[in-house]
Amino acid sequence: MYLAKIYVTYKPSILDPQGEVIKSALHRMDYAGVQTVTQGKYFEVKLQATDVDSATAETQSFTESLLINQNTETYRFDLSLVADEVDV
Amino acid sequence: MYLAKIYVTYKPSILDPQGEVIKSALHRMDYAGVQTVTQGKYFEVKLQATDVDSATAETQSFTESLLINQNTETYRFDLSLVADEVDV
Amino acid sequence: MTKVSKEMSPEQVRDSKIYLDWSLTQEEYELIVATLDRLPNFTETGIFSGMWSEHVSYKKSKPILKKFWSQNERVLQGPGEGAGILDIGDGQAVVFKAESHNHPSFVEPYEGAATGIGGILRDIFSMGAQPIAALDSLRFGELNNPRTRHLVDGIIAGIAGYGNAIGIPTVGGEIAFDDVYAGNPLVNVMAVGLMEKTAMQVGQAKGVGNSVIYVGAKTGRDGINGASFASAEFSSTHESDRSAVQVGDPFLEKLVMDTTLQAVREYADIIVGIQDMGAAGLLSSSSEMASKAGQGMTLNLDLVPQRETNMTPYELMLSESQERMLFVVKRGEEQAIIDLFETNDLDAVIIGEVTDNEQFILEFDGEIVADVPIDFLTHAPKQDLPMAVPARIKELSSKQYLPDMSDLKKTVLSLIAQPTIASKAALFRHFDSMVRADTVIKPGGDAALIRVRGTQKALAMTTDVNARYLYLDPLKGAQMAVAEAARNIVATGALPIGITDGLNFGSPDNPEVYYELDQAVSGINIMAKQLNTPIISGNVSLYNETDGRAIYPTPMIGMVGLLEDVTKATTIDFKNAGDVIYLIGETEASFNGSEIQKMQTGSIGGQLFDIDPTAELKSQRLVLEGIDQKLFASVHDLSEGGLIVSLLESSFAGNLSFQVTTNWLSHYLFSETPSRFLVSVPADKMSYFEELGGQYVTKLGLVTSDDDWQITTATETLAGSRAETKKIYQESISWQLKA
Amino acid sequence: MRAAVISFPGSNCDFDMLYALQDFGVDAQIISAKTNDLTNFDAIFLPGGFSYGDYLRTGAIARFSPIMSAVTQAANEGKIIVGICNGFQILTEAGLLPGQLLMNKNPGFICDEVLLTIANPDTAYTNTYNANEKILIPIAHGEGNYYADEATLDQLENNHQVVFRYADNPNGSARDIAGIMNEQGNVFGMMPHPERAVDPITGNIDGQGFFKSILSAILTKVTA
Ligand SMILES: Nc1ncnc2c1ncn2[C@@H]1O[C@H](COP(=O)(O)OP(=O)(O)O)[C@@H](O)[C@H]1O
Ligand SMILES: [Mg+2]
Repeated sequence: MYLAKIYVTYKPSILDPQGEVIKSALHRMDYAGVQTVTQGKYFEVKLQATDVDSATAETQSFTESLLINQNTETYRFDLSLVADEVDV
Repeated sequence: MYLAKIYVTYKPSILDPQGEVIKSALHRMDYAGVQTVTQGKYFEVKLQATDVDSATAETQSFTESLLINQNTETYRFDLSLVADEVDV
Repeated sequence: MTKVSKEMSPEQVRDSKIYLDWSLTQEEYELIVATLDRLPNFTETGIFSGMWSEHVSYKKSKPILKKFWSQNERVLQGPGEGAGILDIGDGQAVVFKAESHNHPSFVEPYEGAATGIGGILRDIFSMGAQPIAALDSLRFGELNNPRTRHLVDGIIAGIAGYGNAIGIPTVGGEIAFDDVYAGNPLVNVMAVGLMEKTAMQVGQAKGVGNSVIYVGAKTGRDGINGASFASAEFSSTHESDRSAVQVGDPFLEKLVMDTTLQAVREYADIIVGIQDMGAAGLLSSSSEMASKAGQGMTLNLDLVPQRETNMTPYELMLSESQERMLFVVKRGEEQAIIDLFETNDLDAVIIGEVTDNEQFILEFDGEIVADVPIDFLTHAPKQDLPMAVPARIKELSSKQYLPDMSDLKKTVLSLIAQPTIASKAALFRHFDSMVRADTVIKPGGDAALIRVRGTQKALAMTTDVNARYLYLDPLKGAQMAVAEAARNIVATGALPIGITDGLNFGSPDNPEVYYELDQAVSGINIMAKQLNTPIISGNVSLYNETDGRAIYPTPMIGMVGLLEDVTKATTIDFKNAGDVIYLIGETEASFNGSEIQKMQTGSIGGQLFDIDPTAELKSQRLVLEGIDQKLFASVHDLSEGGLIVSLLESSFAGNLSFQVTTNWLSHYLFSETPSRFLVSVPADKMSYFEELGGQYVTKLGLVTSDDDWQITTATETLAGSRAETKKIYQESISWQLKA
Repeated sequence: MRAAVISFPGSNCDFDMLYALQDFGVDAQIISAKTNDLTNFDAIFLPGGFSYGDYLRTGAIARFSPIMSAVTQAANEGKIIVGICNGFQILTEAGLLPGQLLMNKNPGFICDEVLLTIANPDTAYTNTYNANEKILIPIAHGEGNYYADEATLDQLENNHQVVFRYADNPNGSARDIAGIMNEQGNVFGMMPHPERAVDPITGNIDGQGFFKSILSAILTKVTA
């Protein structure tokens, strides 16, 4: 089984209202060193696949078709092999 | 300047309804290999700090006090040194 | 990314004819050259293309729009400003307008719909009015299309996401499904506001030397073709360079809204004009404010708050970043306004001034980058376009469709499951319809009703249009849209007082479409005059086509009504077993374009049945009179699906059944003859009501507390379990969305 | 009784709460979350809305507003603190009430009217209702799914801190919890909106008892 960790962020030109509000909050809380904040999404997906290549292809495919919005977001991901879990 | 990449996930005991919805959607879309999906948050925070230790301490501090809710969430983060940006 | 590539020279603009890609015509470009008496530079060409686009200038629709009837004793502000205004007595006024966000919502359903709500609310509060409600009018393809289901989810979530957060209740709307909208959904939104007449603001930049203040969000490349637009290669690229998507921030807009209204309350004497930045952003808001006041304006673009780096003058002017407003403030008094916004954590910056030279001048990086006559810029040459009666209409058969009545029960059960008929509660339950705690009638009735706190008054509001009718006959169909909106208003007890419209059509360059537009406007006028509901604002969305196929002509009618005594508010639900059910109005064989024709044949066709404006007014007056005299326990209008659907809806809403007998043949249950209402009357008021209604009302039967409802026609008796039927009606849409 | 209704940036039920309190004759006033003094008030109301856009997490950012130290102080002094909807979310984020409000079990905002059961009629918020009485109260939220660990839930039950329960759970809340109070009983939060159910013209007055209860509780305290 593979574990895909997928990191989704806004494209640079897209307004990120959340990031701005969090940044101001950190400043009000006296974390003065904070320069920029962006908030994105983080997915962990476990999937069965015959090999890394097919796991990679599958992750890419479902990320692009469902997890992200290609108009506004970009992503990257890591894949690792993990032990099959036995559901109890 | 430091770049903190912060990954926030629900604790395992917490039901993640969004993750469930995404998993069913992926199954409907014929990604049959997908076993589990969890959705978390991903932050990129740029901060000024004198050294790695203080950057680490600061990141830990604001993440625990603001970015996560310790009842239900856990986090990990990476820090890297990045070039100061010149705003034009 | 590299620094913005060098802009084209005026000669390169001319030689490459890049302006054609920006949808200026050759004649328009030549007119600009002749009027300026020189070649326009890159920025100037760009701002002409923005201001002369149909979306901003209405150059193609204006000859038709100016036919709208928009004056009566209540009108304080007709078309031409951010929104129209009507007097509602006691020194108060109601402000309303509609807006379309069709294309953005197709590309990006959540943000497209969300920013639609944000934009229409700005239109309202920029007039100095407190928004009190939002409504929508949506068109999708059929629900068996997965892409459509995705659009429905995103668009509903977008309306909810913005409206709920900013705290303006979404109280009504309408949704219909037809294949013609599959590649071109319609997202129209309407907002209603309330103000003291003395607080009225207009978008004008009077007074030479007065300051132009930019307020709200920073400017990014939202809604324009991003960096590529500024580069020489632009002409070779097309859809791939999708404009950067506009993302809405309802939190910021709430601050902008509250602070703007506070400014209007506290600094009325120093604010000269307010305008929101909508289509064509800073460009249209600034130039139109100056032009309306007969003045010029100079802006220094370096001062515009910017979210992205290296933005060009063209981009700064055309950006459609959300949550921004433009104020004109008396010279020397600016600081009070700036301070007010700053205490609420908002940017407020002086970016220019009103001048007396009637020129629109832009400075950037120490240079003058545009200098053009402002009236010329804001008045695109009008175009009179040819019209032709659509071939399809000429060929329509004059015979009315005869519904198949071989299995009446099955027909009724499938009819109420049709997505256009079934309850939309699964969708509108995502909207906060009660915030502000003034909602008297929530979604699910005919019109919504919002009380005016501190008075006995309430405002009714609705959106309506059946585009299938217009497809068969744009003139009559448009009359029916106005009539139906008014019936919904009247059913609550309110008097219809005015209209805003959203004219959604295909390409006006097609003479058949232009004809539809012309006919629709005439039809709206005919019924509006009959009902004394002037058209005080509206929106035009053209070019709604995919692969050469236009949508049905869809002029959304948004209507507002005034109820003087809110305690007389009436709802659709049956209230008491034993109340007597009546039909108001006459029923004919009206089946062409009906829901039953669509359901049974898969399409619509034949000449549309008639509407009689006199009969319409008569029905409405009778209902208003009856409500005023407290004769009715419930009132519901008849529309798609006919009598059977109204009976069932009143039954479901009240959790009571009915026992009805008519001498009709069964198929008349589905007739869509306009100008009808269903009312229930307590037994002790029966004879009085029958006297009042005379020939015009027909007794149908009784409200019962049975588990089953029952109808007897000339040929058969049909009964059904209320609980089971209600479940189908309530859940059909969710089932189809989950399919 | 003097009541403060706290307006956070993004609060949108602040005026609804103000008007409801005024309907019951309470001397109520909107107080900005940017101020930090509540000494003159007997009761403090945190209204519904989307404070700071509800960005990051509901209530997460509002909890660091200047006013919150005054709210905490007032809570320690035993004053009545009421959080409705977003106000409840803020109180949990601030640790003044246990647990957290998570996303609805079926993700998405819901606006509806739901039946609540009075789980504890002997509180400052329910003393005019009967035990197990059912009342119809509006809800409007996307994150109303009450979560706390089992030990905390048991403790809430044992101390009778559960004040309202859903008769038909709309959002997945643990043990059908719709509203809770702290151990002392002076800090209270609920997701449903009683302030939307006080005026007969809007068709529902089941929320009136909530306000009457608070008034009588404060009156009793003042005269005691
Ligand atoms: N998109 C929507 N948003 C909010 N309310 C809606 C929406 N669609 C339908 N409704 C509500 O559902 C009820 C029935 O709508 P509709 O079937 O269009 O009625 P009618 O045929 O009488 O115009 C109305 O109260 C309407 O406001
Ligand atoms: Mg109706």
